[in-house]
Amino acid sequence: MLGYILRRILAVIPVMLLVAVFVFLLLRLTPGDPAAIIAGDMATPAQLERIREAMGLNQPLHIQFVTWLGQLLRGDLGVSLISNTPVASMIADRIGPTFAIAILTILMSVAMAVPMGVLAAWKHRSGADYAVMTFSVLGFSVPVFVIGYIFILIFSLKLGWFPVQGYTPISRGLGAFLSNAFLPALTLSTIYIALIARMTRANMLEVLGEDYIRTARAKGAPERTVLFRHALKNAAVPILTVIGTGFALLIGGVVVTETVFNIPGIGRLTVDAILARDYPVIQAMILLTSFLYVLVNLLIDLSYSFFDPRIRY
Amino acid sequence: MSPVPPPTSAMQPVLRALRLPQFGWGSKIAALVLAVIVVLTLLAQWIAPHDPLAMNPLARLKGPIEGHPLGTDNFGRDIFSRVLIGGQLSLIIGIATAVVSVLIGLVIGMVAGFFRTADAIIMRMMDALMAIPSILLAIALVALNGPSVGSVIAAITIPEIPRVVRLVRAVVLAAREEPYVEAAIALGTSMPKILVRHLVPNTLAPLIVQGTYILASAILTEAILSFLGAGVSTETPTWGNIMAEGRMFFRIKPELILYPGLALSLCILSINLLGDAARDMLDPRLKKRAG
Amino acid sequence: MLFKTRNFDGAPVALQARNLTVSLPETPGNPQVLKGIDVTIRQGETVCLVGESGSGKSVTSLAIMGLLPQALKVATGSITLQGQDLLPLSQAQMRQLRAARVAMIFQEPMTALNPVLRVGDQIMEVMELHTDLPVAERRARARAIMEQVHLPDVDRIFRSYPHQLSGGQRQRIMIAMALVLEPVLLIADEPTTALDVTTQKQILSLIDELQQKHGTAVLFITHDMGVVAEIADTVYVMKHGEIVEHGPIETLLRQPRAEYTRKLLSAVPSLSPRAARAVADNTVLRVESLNKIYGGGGILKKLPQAHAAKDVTFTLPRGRTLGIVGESGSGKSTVARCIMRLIDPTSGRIMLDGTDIADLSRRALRPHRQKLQVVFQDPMRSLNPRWTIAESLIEGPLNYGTPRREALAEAARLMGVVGLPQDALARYPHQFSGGQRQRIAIARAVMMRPDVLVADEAVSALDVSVQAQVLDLLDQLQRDLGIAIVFITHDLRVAAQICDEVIVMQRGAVVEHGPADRVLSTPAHSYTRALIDAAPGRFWDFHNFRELPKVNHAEPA
Amino acid sequence: ETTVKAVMHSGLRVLDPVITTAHITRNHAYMIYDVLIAQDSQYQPQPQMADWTVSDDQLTYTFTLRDGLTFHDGAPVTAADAVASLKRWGQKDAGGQVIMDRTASLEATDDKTITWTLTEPFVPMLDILSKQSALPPFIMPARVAETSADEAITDYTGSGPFRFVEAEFQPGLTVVYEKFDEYVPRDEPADWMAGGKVVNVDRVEWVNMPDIQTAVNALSGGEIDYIEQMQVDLLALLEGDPNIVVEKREPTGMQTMVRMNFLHPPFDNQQIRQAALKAIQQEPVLAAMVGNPEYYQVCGAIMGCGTPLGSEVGTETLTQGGGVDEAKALLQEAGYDGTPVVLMAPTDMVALATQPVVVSQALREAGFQVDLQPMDWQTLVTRRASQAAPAEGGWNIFITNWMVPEISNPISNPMLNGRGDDAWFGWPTDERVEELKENFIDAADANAQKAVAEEIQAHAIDNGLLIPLGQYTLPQARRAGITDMINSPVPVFWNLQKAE
Ligand SMILES: Nc1ncnc2c1ncn2[C@@H]1O[C@H](COP(=O)(O)OP(=O)(O)OP(=O)(O)O)[C@@H](O)[C@H]1O
Ligand SMILES: Nc1ncnc2c1ncn2[C@@H]1O[C@H](COP(=O)(O)OP(=O)(O)OP(=O)(O)O)[C@@H](O)[C@H]1O
Ligand SMILES: [Mg+2]
Ligand SMILES: [Mg+2]
Repeated sequence: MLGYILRRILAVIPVMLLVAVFVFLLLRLTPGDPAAIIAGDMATPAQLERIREAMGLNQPLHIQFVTWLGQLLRGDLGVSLISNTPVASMIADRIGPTFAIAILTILMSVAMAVPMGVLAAWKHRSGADYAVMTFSVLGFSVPVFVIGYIFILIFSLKLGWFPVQGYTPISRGLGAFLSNAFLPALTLSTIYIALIARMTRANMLEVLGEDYIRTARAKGAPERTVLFRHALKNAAVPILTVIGTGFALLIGGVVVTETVFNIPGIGRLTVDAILARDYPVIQAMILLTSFLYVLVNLLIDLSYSFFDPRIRY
Repeated sequence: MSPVPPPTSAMQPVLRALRLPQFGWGSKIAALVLAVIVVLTLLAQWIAPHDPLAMNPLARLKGPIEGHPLGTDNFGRDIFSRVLIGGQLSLIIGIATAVVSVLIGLVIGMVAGFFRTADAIIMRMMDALMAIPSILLAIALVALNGPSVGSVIAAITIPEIPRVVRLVRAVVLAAREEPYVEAAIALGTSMPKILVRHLVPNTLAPLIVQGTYILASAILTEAILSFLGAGVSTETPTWGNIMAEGRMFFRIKPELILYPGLALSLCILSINLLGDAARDMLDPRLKKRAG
Repeated sequence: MLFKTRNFDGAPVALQARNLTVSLPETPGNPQVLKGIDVTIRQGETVCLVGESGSGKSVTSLAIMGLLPQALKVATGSITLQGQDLLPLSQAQMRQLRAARVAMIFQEPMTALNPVLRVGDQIMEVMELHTDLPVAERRARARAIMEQVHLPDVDRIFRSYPHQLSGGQRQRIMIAMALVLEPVLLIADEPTTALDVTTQKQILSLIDELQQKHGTAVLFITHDMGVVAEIADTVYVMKHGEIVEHGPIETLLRQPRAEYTRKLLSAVPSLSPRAARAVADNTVLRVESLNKIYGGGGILKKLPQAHAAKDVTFTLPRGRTLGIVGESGSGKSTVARCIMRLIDPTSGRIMLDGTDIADLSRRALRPHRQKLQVVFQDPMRSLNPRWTIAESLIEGPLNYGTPRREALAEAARLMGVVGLPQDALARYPHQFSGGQRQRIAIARAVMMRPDVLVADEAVSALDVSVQAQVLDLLDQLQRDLGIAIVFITHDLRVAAQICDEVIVMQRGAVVEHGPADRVLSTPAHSYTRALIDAAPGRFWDFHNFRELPKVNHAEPA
Repeated sequence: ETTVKAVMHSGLRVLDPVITTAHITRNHAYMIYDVLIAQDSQYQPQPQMADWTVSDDQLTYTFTLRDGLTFHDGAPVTAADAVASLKRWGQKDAGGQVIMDRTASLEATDDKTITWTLTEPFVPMLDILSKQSALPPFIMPARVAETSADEAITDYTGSGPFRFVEAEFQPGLTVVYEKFDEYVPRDEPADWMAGGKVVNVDRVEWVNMPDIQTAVNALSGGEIDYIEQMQVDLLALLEGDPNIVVEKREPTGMQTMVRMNFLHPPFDNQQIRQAALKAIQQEPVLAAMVGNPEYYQVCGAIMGCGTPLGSEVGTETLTQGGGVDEAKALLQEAGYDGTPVVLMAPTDMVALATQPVVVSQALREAGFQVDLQPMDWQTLVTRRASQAAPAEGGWNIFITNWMVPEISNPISNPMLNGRGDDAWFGWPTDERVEELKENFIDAADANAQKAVAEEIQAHAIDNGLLIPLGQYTLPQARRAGITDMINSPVPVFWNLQKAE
């Protein structure tokens, strides 16, 4: 097991390196120039050129890449070209909200989606099944920002249950945190619920057709036991997998919900950085999110053996 | 001799999957809705009462009035016409993304699945590509090429490719162990021929399902790109950029989001439902299963 | 004592099904799967239900358990358990009954246990569901029953997951689970089909032992007449959802009344080997010290190795059949796949018509492929489901340059040879039965005019009657075309029927090699003897409805 | 403790007011820095940190720092600090460069005195030193002002009425200011940037909300106190809410305008530039952009309407329409061959997203082939610096906005630079406009200046140096509990009161 973890972690290195090369090239080949935004509207081309020089943007690409990689390996994410702030501190300031909301989203989604998927599979081709499926397809069909607006309209403006925007860290109390975080998490959940419910249903359907389910029924087990003790645990691995791969989806959604709900998270930071060509920030952010993705999926892979004893490393 | 068993195999799945009578009523409605949307958008040029670009900023954000059944947008353009025509580009983006990513993914996936040497390298690259959050990648790619239709399609396609590759590779890896493939090897069939004639058809069924999801999510992603300011120009309306542009007026003129949103959701809902139906259909285990 | 001759006329009835009809209400035409069957099982009796695949054996058992698939419904009739009518019971009431009074074990021990729960917990769960026993008591009982089914090292196995146990052990767990509450009736649906003969023998005697001990009534479903001969008190023969005949075992085997029963019995291959045919002089295939080691390698971690074939050597002359027998995992398929070069042997030589093909590259191999063809076990999966039969048949010849027209003509001719109608060519695999598909697969191999045909468990998935047809076909082809056959099977009856020579494999090594009649009648190796001993019903000549005239191999001492 | 939460028009990212002309950075600088002299609501220079005297020959300016000026780190503000700051500023600001060109010496003669000697008299000297845009000369500690003018500063010590709370700064998102207790305001009442900067709140937080709707929702919900720029269309949402006040802040507002590229066809041809100008009408552009006519003004003056120098000469078609036929004729005459016009359209800036769409439609109607290329603002600012042909990564047209004070004077108006490659993007070579600007500088008095300005207007319109698209103000919205806000072009947070 330890050996396996080690090997998996080692395998992360080439993937991350590829991501790094990829991101670097992608950005440096992009038109757009951080010098221009720094210089502002009144700058002349000559001034621009001087700023580019000062920022090292005129050096050959491979030199820039090696320099950046070297810094990275020393744990230095660089300094924002635009605001001159260390990237690490920018991320540190803003990762909390994103993280908290992402976790809340996953918790809420799993809590809702798994029972839904189980129900749909159990009552295959029944009204409940169609209802769950329609809901989960709907979750995939409406843009996140529309869902967000609708929730704000209903829950904040009409009913006044939640503030329309903003973020309160969990350190100021769970209630305060939830009052801000609930709606964004709910918004993000819709697509995640759709994904997990669908996956749960598909796998439960499959598992429910297995011989050991027939065995469980032959033992006289009530349906609840059959579904949750016998079937769900067997269906867990692909469900976990989809939670892992859905993580990418979550990041995409976060970018949008952070805009709609004005949450000071890293999603918006990244989009802003891309639009401003703030290379160090973009590079760090994409590397970080990619690394998180890889890490989450690694953890999920490792958790498989908890659910399925056949999987040993 | 037992009676001829029901046709549970995945043979000719494509043709059979597309034969509607085998779908449930949900899928029939979905197919109908989709057909209506497609026909309407195809005929948009003739149905639309106005040029979708003809503007009159002095009569902007009007409710349903004479000649503008759904009212006008913030440039005073006819919302109805824009939604109709917007469907064209949305569908084109969806279809192009689905087709291109499936084709490219198919080729790469086949190579990865069949040639052990290439597999490791290709899959590491795919892993890397997958690890980059697709929406960020798409925004960056659009920023790279400017938000033309082509670059939006490319930006949505590239993150989808690794998913298709994984799928195809998995199917190929499974299928190449099938006895009929081994039989073909024994019959002296060459590798490329086995690939094309025995393995590719196996991937079709899952790819059709995957394709519908890509189609649907591409239309959505385009909308989100527009929302984040990296979409197609408002001069070429899409459901996505109509909504993105209208979002500022969500509370004073919700129609701007409502109608394109409705069209988009109905369309994606139908495509997804058809995709799910296809999945259920094409999965022999689900058909055999009972109880 | 050949058969059980106990009389149960006086025993109380455990289960009775009367005029039981099960239909498919949602299918057009409302077809009936069971057509008014009557079955009576008495306390302590073993009733065997036999019949070809699809005749309704499993549906009968599921109807009794109240576990019919949704598509199926009991239309008429009654099922009573110790006088209690089961059909009107609610689901909850049925649940109370299951495992407590009617228990069931299934064919596939590999899949019938929940892979993610410890087997001890799975046994305890039965008690948890049906009794109020405290945990400690439940655990004690579970251990006790595990000992009764002769599981070794109960402590360890109690905590094991199913995948950590062998097939036989898993089936014992299933039996333990079924019997822990001492049910009135035990239904066993082909509980030993997936097991090796030696394991099968142990399980059969275990069921017998427990039945004696607890007085359980047993409904035993099988299509293996040998097993029936070993264990049955009473036999019911089913065909197309009807009981065509039933009676005490001995009566049924000696004087079958129904035509169908006679047919079923005559199709059971005899265990007495046929005489070897004249030795032809020219060798087509010669295998020398073939070794295959799976696994190993791995960049960061040594992968476990499996030495699946150890120094296998044999020769095969033209027109003869070589049998490879052995238990599951003994390396039979490995040898076959090496010969076919579907996998690369680790070392050794494979001389095909004088050429060593063991190390040839893919390209260099191609001209030789033609001479070497294969038929696999699973007839469904060995034909591309998307191709018409014609396409599948002519694929090979087209590869070697035969014009399409000629290939089609040859395919049409072969359809006649394998006994299928001409129009079969235009159809797809799923439109045929298993036996027909296997004949198509054979025809496809024969299209190539091979010198050697490798048949890996080619008849194992088929019903006895169909099996007989396919074996006949192979025999006929061999006579007509002089093909040499490597025939892989775990069924000694089948091997006895068609092999000239037999090699017996155990854990990758050849333990015995010789003419079939010698190996099967006077086995030299203890492993071979054990195999033969374990073959169920080996005392009976089903074909002629009588005991075998003499047991023509030496009894082990 | 009172905190004002304000949603500003954009996120603060760059903290150095010399390196960028971004308004948000300037606004930030007014919070934490002070200026020597400042403009009042009559556009007149007034003492702020310093009083001044001018020698009779108009060559020597002497500034004397008032008492009690301290930097946030406790050090007193000295004349040396001011000199260093002015020198750094002088390298960057267009007006500053003009002054520096005429500077004989600039030095601290003692701790409190700055002596600035010119080589020739320069009338706009004090106007430029007191101006609000684009780069006002903020006073920083000398050690900070020593930083090269091309490099961003990293020490944010000022002497203004607020302190920058660096620990709570989140670039692009939130900026926090605390009242600087040691700040000594002037005694005069506050008047725009002049007068006493009395701070009545403890803390000011600027938050950036990328979605204006969110901001409106938050204002309604009382989660924020102030929105600097309201989307006019959304005012409807605040109507009838007694807790909210909507008002125009600056009387002059912003100008939006078209810039063409003089280097490449078709706009290297004056007639075609004229055709474009004639093709466009301001009202639809403004209507699409702002909506409610109360908040926009059709205005042909390149130096802004309502400013001393504003003149609308030559812009009837822009303001009243009817130029399309003329435009068609001009195109015909010029032999326009259908070369597509590359119009860069930023999609991610609300204030710049609509104009290109309307303009391109108008140009098409006059017979232009328009290639409207959507892009994000960053791509635009990069691409507009490219002198390449439009087909090779260059451009023909883009549109941008200015604050009227920034362009209200021919010297500071970047559109009026005709020095070819050294001119602003578009690179017109226009000797005539340079000549006119000289005349302007040399003009004896305000009337003479006005006359020259009118000539400049006529010439600039004729040559197509820019196409003004009109003026607009985006109103601000605040909770009614916020009172006594100074109604200046730069939103400032001194003087205001917050009722609890
Ligand atoms: N879920 C179902 N839906 C429809 N038909 C079914 C279903 N299950 C079984 N049948 C039909 O019922 C008949 C009897 O099937 P059953 O499984 O009882 O056969 P069997 O005798 O057990 O065969 P085998 O030896 O292959 O196990 C078959 O014709 C089969 O097609
Ligand atoms: N691809 C493989 N990789 C590793 N080990 C394998 C592989 N295939 C087979 N083995 C191992 O090789 C041994 C022989 O397997 P083989 O399939 O030849 O047995 P068999 O005699 O055909 O068994 P059966 O009767 O079950 O078909 C077994 O222990 C098996 O686990
Ligand atoms: Mg059965
Ligand atoms: Mg095998």
